[in-house]
Amino acid sequence: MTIFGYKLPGMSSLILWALIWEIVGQTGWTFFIPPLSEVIGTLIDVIGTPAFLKAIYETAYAFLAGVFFAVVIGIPVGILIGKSRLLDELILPWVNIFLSAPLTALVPVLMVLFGFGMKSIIITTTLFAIWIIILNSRAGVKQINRSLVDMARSFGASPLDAFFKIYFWAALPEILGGVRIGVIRAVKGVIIGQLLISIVGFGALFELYSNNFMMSHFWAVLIVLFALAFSLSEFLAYLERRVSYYASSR
Amino acid sequence: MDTAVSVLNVTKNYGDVEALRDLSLDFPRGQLTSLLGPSGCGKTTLLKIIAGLLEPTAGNIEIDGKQITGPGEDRAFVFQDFALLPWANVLRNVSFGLELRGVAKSEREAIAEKYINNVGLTGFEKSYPHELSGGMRQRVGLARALSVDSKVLLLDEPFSAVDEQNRRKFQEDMLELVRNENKTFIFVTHSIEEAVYVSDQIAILLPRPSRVSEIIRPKGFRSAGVENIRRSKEYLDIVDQIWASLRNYVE
Amino acid sequence: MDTAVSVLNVTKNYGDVEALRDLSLDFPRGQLTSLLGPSGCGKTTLLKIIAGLLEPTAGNIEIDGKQITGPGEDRAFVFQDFALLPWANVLRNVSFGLELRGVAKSEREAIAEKYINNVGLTGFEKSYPHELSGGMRQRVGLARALSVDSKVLLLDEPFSAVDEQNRRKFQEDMLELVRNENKTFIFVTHSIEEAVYVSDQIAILLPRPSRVSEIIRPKGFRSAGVENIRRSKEYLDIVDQIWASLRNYVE
Amino acid sequence: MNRSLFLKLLSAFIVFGTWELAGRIPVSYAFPTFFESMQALFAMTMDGSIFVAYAETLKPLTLGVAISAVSGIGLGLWIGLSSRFEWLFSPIFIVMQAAPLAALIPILVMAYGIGLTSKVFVVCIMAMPVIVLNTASAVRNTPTSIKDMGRSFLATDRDVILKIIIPAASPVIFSGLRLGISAGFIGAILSELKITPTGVGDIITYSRSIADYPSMYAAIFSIIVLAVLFLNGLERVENYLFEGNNRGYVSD
Amino acid sequence: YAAKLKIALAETPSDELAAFFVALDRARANGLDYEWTAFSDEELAIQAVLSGQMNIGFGTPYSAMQRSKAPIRIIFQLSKLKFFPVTSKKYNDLKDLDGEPILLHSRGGGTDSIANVIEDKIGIKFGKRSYVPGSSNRVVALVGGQTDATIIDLSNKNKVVKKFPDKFNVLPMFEVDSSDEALFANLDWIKENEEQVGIFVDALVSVWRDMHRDPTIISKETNPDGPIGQLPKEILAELDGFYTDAVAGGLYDPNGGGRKAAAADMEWYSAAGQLTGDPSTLNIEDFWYLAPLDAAMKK
Ligand SMILES: Nc1ncnc2c1ncn2[C@@H]1O[C@H](COP(=O)(O)OP(=O)(O)OP(=O)(O)O)[C@@H](O)[C@H]1O
Ligand SMILES: Nc1ncnc2c1ncn2[C@@H]1O[C@H](COP(=O)(O)OP(=O)(O)OP(=O)(O)O)[C@@H](O)[C@H]1O
Ligand SMILES: [Mg+2]
Ligand SMILES: [Mg+2]
Repeated sequence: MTIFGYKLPGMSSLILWALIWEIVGQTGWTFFIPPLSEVIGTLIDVIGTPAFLKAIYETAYAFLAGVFFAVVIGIPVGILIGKSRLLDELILPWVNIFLSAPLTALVPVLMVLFGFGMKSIIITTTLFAIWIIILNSRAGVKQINRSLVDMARSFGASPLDAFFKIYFWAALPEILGGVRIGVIRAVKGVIIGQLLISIVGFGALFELYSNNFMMSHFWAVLIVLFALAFSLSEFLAYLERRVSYYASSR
Repeated sequence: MDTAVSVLNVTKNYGDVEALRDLSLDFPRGQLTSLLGPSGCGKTTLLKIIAGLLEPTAGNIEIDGKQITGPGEDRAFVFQDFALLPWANVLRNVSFGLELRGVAKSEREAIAEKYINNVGLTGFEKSYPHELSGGMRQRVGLARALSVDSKVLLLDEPFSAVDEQNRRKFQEDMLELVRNENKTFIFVTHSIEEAVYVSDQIAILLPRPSRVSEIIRPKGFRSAGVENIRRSKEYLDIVDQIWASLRNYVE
Repeated sequence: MDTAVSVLNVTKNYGDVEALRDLSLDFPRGQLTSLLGPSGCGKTTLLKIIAGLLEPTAGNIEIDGKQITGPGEDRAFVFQDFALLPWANVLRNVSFGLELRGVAKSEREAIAEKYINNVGLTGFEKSYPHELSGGMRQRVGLARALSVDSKVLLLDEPFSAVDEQNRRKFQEDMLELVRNENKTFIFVTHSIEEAVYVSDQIAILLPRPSRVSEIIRPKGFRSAGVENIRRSKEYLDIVDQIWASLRNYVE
Repeated sequence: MNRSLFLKLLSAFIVFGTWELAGRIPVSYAFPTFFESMQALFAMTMDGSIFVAYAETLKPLTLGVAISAVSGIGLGLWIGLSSRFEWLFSPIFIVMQAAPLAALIPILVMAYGIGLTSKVFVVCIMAMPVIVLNTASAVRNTPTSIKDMGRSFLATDRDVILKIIIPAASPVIFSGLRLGISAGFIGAILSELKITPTGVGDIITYSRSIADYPSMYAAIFSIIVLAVLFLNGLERVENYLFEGNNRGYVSD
Repeated sequence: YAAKLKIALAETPSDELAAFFVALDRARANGLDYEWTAFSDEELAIQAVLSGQMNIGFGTPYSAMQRSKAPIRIIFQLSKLKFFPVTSKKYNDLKDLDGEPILLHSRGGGTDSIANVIEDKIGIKFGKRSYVPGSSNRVVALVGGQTDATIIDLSNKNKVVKKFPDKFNVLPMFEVDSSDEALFANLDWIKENEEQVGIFVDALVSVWRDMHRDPTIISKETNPDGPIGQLPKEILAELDGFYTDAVAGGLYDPNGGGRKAAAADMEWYSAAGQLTGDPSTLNIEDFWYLAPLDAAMKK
């Protein structure tokens, strides 16, 4: 957005929201929402503690691994089911099922299959992020301009060439949109995994703080989490803008 | 006569729509054959079948006597709707055919550069398709097909959006390729004049379901030169003759 | 003379690319004006500016003496790239202009039906754009523009993909609209012959940055009838004259 | 029998077969076989308890999903169209999307109590962000050439949105909608697990606490079936509304 | 040879688990090698032990023992079902709750059975029961005015009393001996690892006994680098207070529960609907494995 001809950076509206938060907190409307300044103070206090650093490490590790798998599996699967009727008919119903399965319900099965460690948490994270990536890639591929596919084939593109040079790029705006949303969901996924499976990392902190009504600690962790989500989402939004030049002229 | 491409009893249905019915046609090597026919009669369909992009419902295609099973290096296609990669600039688009054939980057860009120059787009190498005019886009597609140097060229209304000046240049270039490099052209156009001027053989197609109704082999006009041909009586006669027969079939 | 549309000192830059520079041109009411110029010279740009789709960098457009501020009911556009709605069938696409003007469904479909028939697409009302051939798509775009019955029609290479037979029919239809309904046509084509045959006035544009280099008012050919005109000496002379001047400017 | 149905049945057979086998090994005492679960489901159907439960669960679910779908698409359009609005509101949805809902439930309970309102809120928080964000990015990618066409035929802003942008964006909007709605299902269950166990959530918690795993799996199974049926219905709607957008598969 | 003992907690380490971790530290000193994983609830911990991924779990898996026929046995009672009816100022006594709505954890859960027993003993009938899982969530509902009566655990009761000293009443409750949290394990595994189980139960009994003598030993013995020592200082500051209250309130049985607890459990969980069959006919040996506890008590 531009104000008086000056272009405001993307997330600068957060300052506005932070201000509202501070005001609400100061009014003491509810003890659940302490003023932002207090939260920041707490954050500065706790951020260097070993417990906090360990939680960040555990969370970041599970998150990054989960997103990695969601992306490298989700995009190819989405593209493949978008272009092939057979695969779509085979896989889409299951995508729908996993999509709508309450993950809490899958947790016991996951635990049985993968144990309680990092592995299950990573898988939960992946399960949160992957479906939107698959569905968006599929949607992107389904509206591909057929002439491009024909063109690539007529110039002798191998299936791999077609995949990387045509389908991927043609669907890229949708894929990036999907990855962006998937990544944000993964943030939630990693926390839910840490709450549902074994209580470690940020999940453990949330549980601890909210059980003990330590609201400013609670919000401090949330802020760190949101910062993570925002910076990733902004980075991906930047990539999206990089492809917007052709997104609307496909 | 040496046949480069033969279409043997090809039928093509799209669901209920019968586009081609039992169509057979030979394309002699080193010659230019034009396909003339009403809009929607199945010219693009036929070209795509020859290119190996569509499966015919019945019949088959032979190239050098061998039945085709799909697209091949021996054929290059110029698409009616250009089919440019919107995310790639002109240079990448033109060199894309070579890229798919595994030509090294520096080499394929040098070749692409040459063809970009040929179609008059020097200076636009870094532009993206959405920054080009219709005719410029069409020329990008043309340059891409020419750059892969295939033996058979399938051109689907390749000059429809370019100006007269460019069109004449491309016609000459095309004729030169036929003459000097023994390439086989299969050329779709709606301009009877153009067909008469450039073709060794003109196949007139019936409206859907399409078959070949007539094959005409105009000759001797090229030597006269573009400038004068329009005033030549034989030329005008043959144009009128084709026009008459096209109109007949349509009505 | 009564001027329907005037272009006053219009300049248009796309970033660094200067497409139009200080271009002025009048379009007389109830006449057909053709724009002829090399590919990429800015014809589409000019049409879009007249249509109110693009803002000129400088200068302005007047219609009936009033400066325009955006698109209006008085103008209808045929797009070079057809611009069909891929999710809508032919009937919906053709009636889309009327739909946007709030015409009731049964009425607009009746009108659309008529124009679909006019452009020879009867039987394809329920087909989607991706099931049509290139020329058929173009005709859908044509029917859509005709159906809204605007006073000024902006046609960007409207016949480039249709066959000779249809092209001649559309030319006659267009001339009839000029004659009987006093419509004003602004017509982009690359065919000098076509321009000479249908136009009251031909504006020849220079290559980018574009200005009008010459205005030619061919006359008297229409009465002779399409069949004979191609053999008329005056016709051929004027075509040659335009060709010569186009070629001059390009080189 | 048509091919598509056959494939569906085949893949269902494989998956349920694997389930049955896994239950028989058994992989865990807490993992019932497919048939046991189906028996439990049958029993619940016969005594009607499942219908009573769904009558309860569907209230927040349908309400929340309806609110999210309508206002989610509306907000998404707005965000996609106006950079000012995007600047102001897209952070909210990113926050909502990333917020660990389970941890926030106390706040909801505090603000909206333990009744229907907070459950509807949970469903909305789950369902809305993905609908909003997907719609917004789809709107930004609408082809310029047909937007121009619309404008030249005098489309009002409303026309452009309803007749050009929405249909053009519909594949991506619908994929967001699908995801949002299924997230809504999860939200409904989550709210019944975390706020107050009623309806299907109650069957799940209760049978879990008495270690009646077949009933627990039966309840979960039923909600998944419902969600899948609903999503298939949604796909039908999409294909019906925007038939021409379905250009089939490249593989055909 | 002794593999690492894998313990499944049913909640995150917090003040209530401090004593347990002190016992773990003592056991380690005696050569027990262990690791722990925190699960979000008891059911998950039970499932983890059932499927053999964890050795020892937290919770009261009576219905799982009866239904799944898995050879699971309880070896130690960690804490008793100490729950507190907390209400707004509207009510002063359990009798006042006759016909009144009440907020509980979940259908068939611990607080639900407490409500059943209250009804039995006091001779009242609660009105509509609604459910909100999690004591802290019920506190929120109470504070937020969503309910006037609920039943919560000791730690949350203390927080309510401290934060809102005169807004709520804690109603007097009768004694309950049955278990809230117990340690359980697979019988086959116990038999294979008698020695480890022995060390562990010994340590627990010793801490539980010491704690009864002096509740502050918990905070003194807490390892500052362990999971409890890492908790925020606000929580650590409460440890002494919490354990003093807990010991005074009889939350912990210095004898590890044993037969008395087992008998109470049979009674209680039958009443709560988690066990089927007449409580007097149920065989304690099918639910408890008492050998390690008996051995420890002799020391
Ligand atoms: N969006 C754009 N961004 C940058 N440059 C553009 C854009 N649109 C057009 N141009 C440039 O403006 C010039 C004129 O384009 P325009 O489409 O008006 O040409 P035209 O006369 O219609 O050509 P043609 O006959 O090939 O359709 C071209 O050189 C083109 O590269
Ligand atoms: N994918 C498709 N699905 C259904 N029908 C199709 C499809 N593609 C083409 N057709 C039909 O097949 C017929 C032939 O189409 P084709 O594109 O080959 O015509 P064409 O001769 O190239 O026409 P033009 O000169 O207008 O480009 C048309 O009637 C068209 O409606
Ligand atoms: Mg065609
Ligand atoms: Mg143009």
